[in-house]
Amino acid sequence: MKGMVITLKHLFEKKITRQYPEYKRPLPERSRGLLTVDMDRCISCLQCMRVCPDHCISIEMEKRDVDGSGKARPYSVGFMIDDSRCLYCGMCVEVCPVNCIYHTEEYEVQAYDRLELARQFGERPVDPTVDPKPAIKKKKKVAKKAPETVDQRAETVQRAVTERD
Amino acid sequence: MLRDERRPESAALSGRETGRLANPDVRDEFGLETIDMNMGPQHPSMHGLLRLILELDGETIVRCDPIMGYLHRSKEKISENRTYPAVVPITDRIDYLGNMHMEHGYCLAVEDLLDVEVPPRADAIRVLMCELMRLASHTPSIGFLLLELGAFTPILYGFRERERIQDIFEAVTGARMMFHYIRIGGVKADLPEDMPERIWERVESMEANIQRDFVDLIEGNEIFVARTRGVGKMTQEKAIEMGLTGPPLRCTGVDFDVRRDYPYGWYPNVEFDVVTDTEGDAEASYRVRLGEIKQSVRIIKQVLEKLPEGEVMADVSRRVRPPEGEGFGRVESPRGEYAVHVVSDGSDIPYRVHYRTPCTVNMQLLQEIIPGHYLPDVMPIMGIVDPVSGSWDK
Amino acid sequence: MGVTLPQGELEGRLERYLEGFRGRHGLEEASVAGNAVRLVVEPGIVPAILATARESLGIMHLSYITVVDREGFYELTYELLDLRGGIVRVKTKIEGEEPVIDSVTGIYPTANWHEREAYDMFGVAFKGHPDLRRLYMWQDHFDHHPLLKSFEINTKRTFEGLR
Amino acid sequence: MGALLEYLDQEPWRFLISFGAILFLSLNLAAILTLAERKVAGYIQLRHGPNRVGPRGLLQPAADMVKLFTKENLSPSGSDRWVFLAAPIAMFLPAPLIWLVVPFAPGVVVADLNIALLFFISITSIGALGVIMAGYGSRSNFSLLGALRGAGQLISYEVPLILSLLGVAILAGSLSLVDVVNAQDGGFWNWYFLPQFPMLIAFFVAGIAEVKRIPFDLPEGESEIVGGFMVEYSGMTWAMIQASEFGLMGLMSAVSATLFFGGWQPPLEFLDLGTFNWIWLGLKTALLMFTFLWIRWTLPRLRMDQLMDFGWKVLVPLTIFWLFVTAGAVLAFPSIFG
Repeated sequence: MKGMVITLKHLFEKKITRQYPEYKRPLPERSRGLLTVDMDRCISCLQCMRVCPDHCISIEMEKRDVDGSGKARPYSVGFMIDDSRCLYCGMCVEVCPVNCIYHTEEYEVQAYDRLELARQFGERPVDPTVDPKPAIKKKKKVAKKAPETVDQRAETVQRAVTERD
Repeated sequence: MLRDERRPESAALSGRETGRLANPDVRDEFGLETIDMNMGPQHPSMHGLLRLILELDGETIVRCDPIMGYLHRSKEKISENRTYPAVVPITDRIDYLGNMHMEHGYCLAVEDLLDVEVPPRADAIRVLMCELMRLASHTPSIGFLLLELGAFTPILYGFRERERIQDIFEAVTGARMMFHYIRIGGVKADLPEDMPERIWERVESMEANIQRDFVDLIEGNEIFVARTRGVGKMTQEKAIEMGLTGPPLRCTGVDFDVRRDYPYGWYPNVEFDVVTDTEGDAEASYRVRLGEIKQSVRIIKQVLEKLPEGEVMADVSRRVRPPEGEGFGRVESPRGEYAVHVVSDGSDIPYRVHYRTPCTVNMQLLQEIIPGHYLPDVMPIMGIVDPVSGSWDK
Repeated sequence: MGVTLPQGELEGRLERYLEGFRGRHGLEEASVAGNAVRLVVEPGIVPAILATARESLGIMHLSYITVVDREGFYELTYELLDLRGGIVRVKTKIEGEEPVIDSVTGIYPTANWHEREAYDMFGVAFKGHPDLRRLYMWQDHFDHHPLLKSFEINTKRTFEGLR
Repeated sequence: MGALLEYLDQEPWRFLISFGAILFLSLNLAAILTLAERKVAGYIQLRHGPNRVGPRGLLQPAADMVKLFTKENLSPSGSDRWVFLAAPIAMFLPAPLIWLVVPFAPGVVVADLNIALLFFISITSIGALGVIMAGYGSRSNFSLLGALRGAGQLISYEVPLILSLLGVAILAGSLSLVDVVNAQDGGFWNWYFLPQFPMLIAFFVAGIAEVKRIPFDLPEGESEIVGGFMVEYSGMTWAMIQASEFGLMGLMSAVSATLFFGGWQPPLEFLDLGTFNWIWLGLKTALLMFTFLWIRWTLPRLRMDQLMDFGWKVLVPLTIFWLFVTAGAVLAFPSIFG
């Protein structure tokens, strides 16, 4: 019966639930929401593409002389983040040297079609259905035959490249 | 030839003398037999996707055969295709109610491989976060035990406590559940300034809430006692034989706790006592979990009092490339002993990662203990194990 | 009623375990590292080793069985804990395509599901196992063992039906 | 206009109109109770109940009704269609029927049966029949288990229900509810809940069991057999079963209010409101309904064997013992107990 008294006390207590659509909780500053890219600062070093565990960032890089300094520097023409695969692990944000990719406070990520979730940032849209295998330069450290997984990965890279051209 | 003998036939339960009836002598002359019932994958109190093929003789269960694999994402295969740091977000998703412990276990294994020395402040923060995770995992699990007995209210009080701790996690790590905070060699970032006071006050208020909402609401309740006392009773030998660890083992009286017997991280310079009980039934597991909440609060306070200074990340290169060999990590997660065995072949992709998740082993309890109980007793016995489907399915 | 756990100081215990094993069976290699005793044995005498560990040395807990698919052979590791800080790792190698080894469910009943998982993932058959079925994968029409290196995952992204 | 009213006062029309009003009353009571349950559950669990539909959620029952009307009610292939469809009707039947004998205000009662209590008991057992028909009709493992449990529970809890009524019948000297309420006039000190307190407890607990609510929730134990006998129902048929559960709950609290808390009798003499006394009946019933909801959201569920033990080994002896006590008291001091 002791329990009954407690539930009665709770009946008259102030409610603690937040009415979500009307009241949106202010997120703490470290919270990892949707990713955005600040395109003009991007030096197209493809680091984020390499480190992303889910291969959801895919960049099409071109050598282009942007600011007339005569030297053609890498410039990312197409930049796509595929939110249907993104894990919000934050590794790309940590690895970016000029930290032009960062988290926003936005967390309502939904769309009727999975392809809509692939957001484009550069001039040219990048096809989200191709797995952007990052070009990992594999140093054959181990003299003995490299384990199968590495071959398997190299072979799928060939397949991806042929598929894309 | 050997190949065929090894391949048993399909799901029809192979080669097992099935004790057909509870007391065959009485029932046989009436020609009654048991009903095969499917407590199927989609069932409100199965803690996730689990299918129990139950053979019922009236209300008593004659035989129970858990079928798992509905949430099997094969974390081990995924871990074999990612670089070492990229596997950490994967381990988060194994036991999604004890994420911090999963990360901690994997990072300990890789650090054992790299034999890198984690700075003391990182160790202290890791233990602080793991104990907060234990609180955030035990409060709803007590709520689940009661939800399955039919009391719908305590689970919401449990989740109110968990919500408050998740706010702390979000402020420190950036995410509410999938933290990706513990990294190989340390911790992603230091605690924000006001965090120690905030944690202290939150933990203080939690003890009072737990006392009022759980202990008073449930302790003397006759129906709760009637439904859980003596249900799923285990002796110590039986528990050890089944390889149980964590609260299910400690509720039978065996005081094994990885934090004390295989010390890791900051635990040596924090004292706490291992909560054990003697009964070995559902009510004992409730008491053990309640005791562990109090112990975790005690540990958190000790860590907060003497939080060491210093940086939080050892100098580990971004491209972790451990030497060839094996690394072992063992952690006490809220559900039991969680061990990670990493085998590396020198490249920056792990060659083989084996996760020993506590729920995979604790689920054998269902196969051994359930026969002989009533149908509604399946719930409190599941409450002893308090499994998480991501953890038993890996 | 209670379970007695091996007492005594850690190093002393590890030495005692080492002597206990060396006395009974020929071991390829045995060493003590940190808090772990490493044994490398032939597959045939694994049940005997585990039996001595359980009965005479009182090591009660089998933590897990890891199977590693090296080229041409499988490497099994049995991790035994004595719940008081000591670890015994028994390693064996099984050659050939059809890995078969005796089951230890008789000695450590907890090995039941570990072996079922090893069978499901690697195809390692355990003779004498009471109920060797697949643990995770669906029972019939699936003749592969997913964790083998030869089982290739395809990373092609399927978007049919969405176009 | 007056002539029309007299004409309508004759027997066939009077009964039809009042039965329509009672049907309207019990259906709306069931609808409002669904909202009340969700609101009380929310407030106990520190959250607001439904507050999206209508001001503070008041139109929620209307929204539920529209949803349930438009939902397709399918029946499992192997099921026996007629038994499957007849079950919700059989379960809903007792609720409006018993309202006929409950007196609302002095002289205002649909049918003043002089064996009202006997009528009440016999009609509630139809509900038990409905549960078995529902479970058997839908031909699935879970519902069969629910039906067997339901049968066991409902029938075995009718015994304490009946025994606890007899105490009141002895004191009031008649089986008709109107006489029971008249015998309890004067202040609340001569209501029957004071001399018959254990009987009130037994009646209330057996009432909870009859209405299949927690802690006697076994026929419909969600966490074990997922909705028990109503697992195969959806749409209007499910709505009828829900309406029957809430209608019976409202009815049980109304009957216990009339029996033990003096029906429409005002608690104090000067509070008498003449023909508006039904407000007191409403207040008392609302209070008892709240305790139904309050118990539902606090206590866990009993197991089948514990449920039967509690019924037979605790309630029945208690009621029989208290029956002898009241009978003895009436014989020993005829003056006090009239």
